[in-house]
Amino acid sequence: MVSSEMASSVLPNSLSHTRAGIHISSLDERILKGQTDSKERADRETTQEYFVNMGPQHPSTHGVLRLVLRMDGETVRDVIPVLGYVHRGMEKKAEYVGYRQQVHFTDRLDYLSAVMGNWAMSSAIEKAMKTELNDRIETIRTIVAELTRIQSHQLWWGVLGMDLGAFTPFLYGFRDREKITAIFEETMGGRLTMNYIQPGGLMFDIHPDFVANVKKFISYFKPLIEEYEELFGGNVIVQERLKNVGILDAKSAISLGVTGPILRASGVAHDLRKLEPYGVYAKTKFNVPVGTVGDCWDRYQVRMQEMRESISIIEQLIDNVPEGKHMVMKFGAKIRVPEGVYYSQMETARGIFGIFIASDGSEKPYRMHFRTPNFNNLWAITQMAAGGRVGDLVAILSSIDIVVPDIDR
Amino acid sequence: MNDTSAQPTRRIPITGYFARIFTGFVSLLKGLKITFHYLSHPSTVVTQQYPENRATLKMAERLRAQLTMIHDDNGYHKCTACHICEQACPNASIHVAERAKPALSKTELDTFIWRLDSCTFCNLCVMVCPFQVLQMKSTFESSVYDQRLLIYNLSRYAGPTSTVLAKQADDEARKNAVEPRSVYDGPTALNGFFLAGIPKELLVTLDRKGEV
Amino acid sequence: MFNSLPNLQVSWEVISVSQRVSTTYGESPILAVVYALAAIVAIILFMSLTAMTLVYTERKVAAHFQCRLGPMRVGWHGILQSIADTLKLLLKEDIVPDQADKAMHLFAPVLCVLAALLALIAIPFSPYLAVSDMNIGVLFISAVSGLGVLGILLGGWSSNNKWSLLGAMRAGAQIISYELSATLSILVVVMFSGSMKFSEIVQSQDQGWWIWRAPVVGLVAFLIFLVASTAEINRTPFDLAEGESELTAGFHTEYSGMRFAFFFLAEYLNLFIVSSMGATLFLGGWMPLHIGNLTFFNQVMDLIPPGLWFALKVSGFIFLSMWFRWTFPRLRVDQLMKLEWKVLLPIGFINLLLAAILTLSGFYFFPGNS
Amino acid sequence: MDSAELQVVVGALHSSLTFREKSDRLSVVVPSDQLLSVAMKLRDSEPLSFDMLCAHTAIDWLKDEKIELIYQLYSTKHGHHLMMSVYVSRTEAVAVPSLHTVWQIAQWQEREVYDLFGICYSGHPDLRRILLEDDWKGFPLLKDYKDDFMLERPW
Repeated sequence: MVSSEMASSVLPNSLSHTRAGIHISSLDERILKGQTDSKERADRETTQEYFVNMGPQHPSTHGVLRLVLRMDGETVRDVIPVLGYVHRGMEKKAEYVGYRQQVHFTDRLDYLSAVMGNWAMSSAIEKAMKTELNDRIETIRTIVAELTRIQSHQLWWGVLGMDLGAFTPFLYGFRDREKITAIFEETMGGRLTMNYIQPGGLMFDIHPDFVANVKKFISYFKPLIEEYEELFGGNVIVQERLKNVGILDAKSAISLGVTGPILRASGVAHDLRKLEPYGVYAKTKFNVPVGTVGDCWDRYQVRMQEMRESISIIEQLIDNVPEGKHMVMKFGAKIRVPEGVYYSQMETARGIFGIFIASDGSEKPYRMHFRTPNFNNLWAITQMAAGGRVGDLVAILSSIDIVVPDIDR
Repeated sequence: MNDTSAQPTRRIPITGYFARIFTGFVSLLKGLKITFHYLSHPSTVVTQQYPENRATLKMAERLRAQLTMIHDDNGYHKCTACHICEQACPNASIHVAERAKPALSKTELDTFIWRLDSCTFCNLCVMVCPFQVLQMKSTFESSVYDQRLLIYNLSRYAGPTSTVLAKQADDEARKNAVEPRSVYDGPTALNGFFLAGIPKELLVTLDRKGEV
Repeated sequence: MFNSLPNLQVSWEVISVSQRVSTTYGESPILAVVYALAAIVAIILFMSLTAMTLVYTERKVAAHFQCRLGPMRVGWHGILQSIADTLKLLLKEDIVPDQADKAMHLFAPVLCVLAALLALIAIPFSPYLAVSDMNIGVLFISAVSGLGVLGILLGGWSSNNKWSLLGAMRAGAQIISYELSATLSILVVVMFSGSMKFSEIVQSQDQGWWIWRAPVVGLVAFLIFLVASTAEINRTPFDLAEGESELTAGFHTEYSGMRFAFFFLAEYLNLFIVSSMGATLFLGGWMPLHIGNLTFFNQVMDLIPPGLWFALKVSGFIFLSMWFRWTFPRLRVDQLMKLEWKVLLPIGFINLLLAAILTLSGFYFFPGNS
Repeated sequence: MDSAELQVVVGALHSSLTFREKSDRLSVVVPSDQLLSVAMKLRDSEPLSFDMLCAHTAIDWLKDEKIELIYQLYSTKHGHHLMMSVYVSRTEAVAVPSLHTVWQIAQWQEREVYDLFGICYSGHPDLRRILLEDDWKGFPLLKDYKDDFMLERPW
């Protein structure tokens, strides 16, 4: 490995202008060591590669993510993600507050699957304390989690459209997501960050209109998925843009620790809802959609199919929500997790959200680590985007469906 | 490491040059049909004209947009300044300033300071309150031009302190002094400069935030 | 009852402003100057009004495609929104990047507008309303609208921004490529009508528009022209030069204030010019809808004034363009080139060949009359 | 494979491995000099095949003067989990072998641990700060970390 200082002295000035150190690609390295063949060197001499900053202010980096691109004309040779623009020190903060206060931090990691984050944190605490929950709590949690998954995928669908240059899907996606946010607002009192699922149960019981509204939403949204497919998925331009773009094979996907729809699109049927069922997933019937090639089109298909599966899960559960209390733990009571280390995982809309707790038996965790799905998923882009065009890079980034605060924590 | 040759790629079936052009064309027409449907049906418009529709705008009952303290019709609240909400708050957005109540040798609530600027509306303060004095309301129009205006006093002035009361001539005069002068109408902004009763640690944060 | 209508066969005598100037010059030079000045003022007024209307229309149409309302605040249903926006853009600070090539950076948007303005000269709005009716009108518009790409290239290059440069290079490659297809499809009409003069092209469609009168080849040429012209004016699905999700704003990333407004103006003027080209060549321009020798039908159609016909056709064309923009995603840069060189150009060539055969053999609707 | 069976198989990998109690899953403690070889075996041996590194983090045990590195392993083939920990001294600078050759994602997860705990990984190709600024002083997740921006909670 060549150090960046050495590289900047050898390579043209344009290489050294990015503040963060530059990850030298294998070609550069071999050129520096004189190991290239004549063809490669000729390529290098005739075209000048350049670096360009995509972000932190860029419309399609979905927030303040910065990608340093090494480009050759329109072709992207290398992608170097630079993180930390929304690093808020969540893990440090978590050491200073009690367990109940941790839950609302998870809202602010992956804010598009906020409820699932709440659930992951609550269930991590519940598992550590060995709290038993009743069926009502579990059923409601499952329903709202699936609703969250749908709204997250709706947003992703819209944003994918916008990233590919079609603005209309973006607004259709938001329009339909609004229906779910309205349901959430009614029951949970929040639209984006709800802090709804609490250790030991739920913040509130469901609103009396909840069941009716969810049913109304399902009958509204079911035909719209087909419309989504017709407007966008069936469009020849979209197919051309997504097929065979950003291929990630199963082996490197696993090695890169990629989870969620991206891993499934690469052909690994890995879904915690099926493999290690939590909530009432064990009682429901659903399929895990799996891709074959692992390109953007597979990721598109997997997510669209997941929306349909989520609807089917909700349909199975919504008619018979069991009776019971919505909270089995006393709210005012301090939570003390027994001494030890605990790791618990949950399948959010973007992949596995893991929570690691190291407890010393006090009211506050000794160490709390959030294993966020987007952190691992993002790095897959370094493998997927190399060799594509800028347009491909945008499509790939969109098909990964990143949420930047979840990466930076 | 990045060997793409072994990966399966999606083969686009070559069903003929013109057939592909034709199917592509049809798929485009389908999309055009959908967008035209929405253009030709103005009833599908979902935009709400916000400031104009204020009169008819219904917010969800449970929407958490503003923390308030429940006061009864006479303007009294039940807060005992027990600090439980303050400790439950994850972001130190609540500060309960208390004062001595020598007549009962206890303390009582002086000012209930709530900082909207750092509040995350997690509802924990409401849930932990043993006397159910706090409440989240759906009044969401709290935007202001200055961040310092987002510091609120939730509690209504509850009359003079007991030391002042002790100086009153008789019970009748005391009763009159205690009676609230107006009905409670929600949190009042502290306007930034009223910072008495806020401990030094919080003032440090305020100063830093106040640079805006 | 209708039989008693007087014979409304209009002679369609074409007089352009430049003709008027030259004919009146001998008699009264003052009148000629007045005519010329009026034309200049009218064109400038027309230019700004068209662009503003188009921006407003685009926003409204886009909004309703997307289940929104669009501008609603300035004036009734936001009708004055464009004026407010123009004022805002004019009053905004004109920022020139420190490292930019200043002269070029300032000149580029002017060049874009200039190209669009020049093209407006040749457009026949109605038999009596065209600035100039030159005998190479079609060629003139093709040539002049090609100048616009120079402005885009200059703007992108002089901004000294990599995204701008990428956008400009894309625009250059794209416009030059698609110019070919557009010209090939225009040639079909030129061949059928036997002239490059707009008035003659329009008058040749007296018996019917070329889009249906030339069997199949007319329609194919129209479709190719539709695609190629959309690409030429950088609109979705071919807005790679701008490509806001890829290149932030492409060639005009570094422009603000009035110079940005100039690019904006040029974009919408180009939309208008391309639409009027399409309407004139394929849909008969100001010529009412005539079908061969159906005299009665033709007479009824003649009741609608030719200027209105032209406006209707152009609006239809513009609406189509907006409809595309708010439905389709953007192509990738290599797919864009593939579409041109592998699909449109071969089809265009074959189409031109067929059209030549049809013209020579006279195998099209109502051949005797044009 | 349940936890007890897994313990037998993992324990057979190397004699120096110990198992930790007070954990919700099987948790093996590996000496830092054996880390790379044990990790390779964990990934490659057929009954284990831990092919995914779910999470990598660290705990600063201030009282014991140790930092514990934690690797959460998962096998997509068999569906079992393993927690692997390595203790390194808090005071002396000891380099831990980088595991990016075993699991690619380790490269970035190690960067994060380096950023927040200051652990140096030997053989890491690109050990830079990842979340914090390049010129940040100190390693914030250490228990004795202090800086001017930190506020004490009022209670």
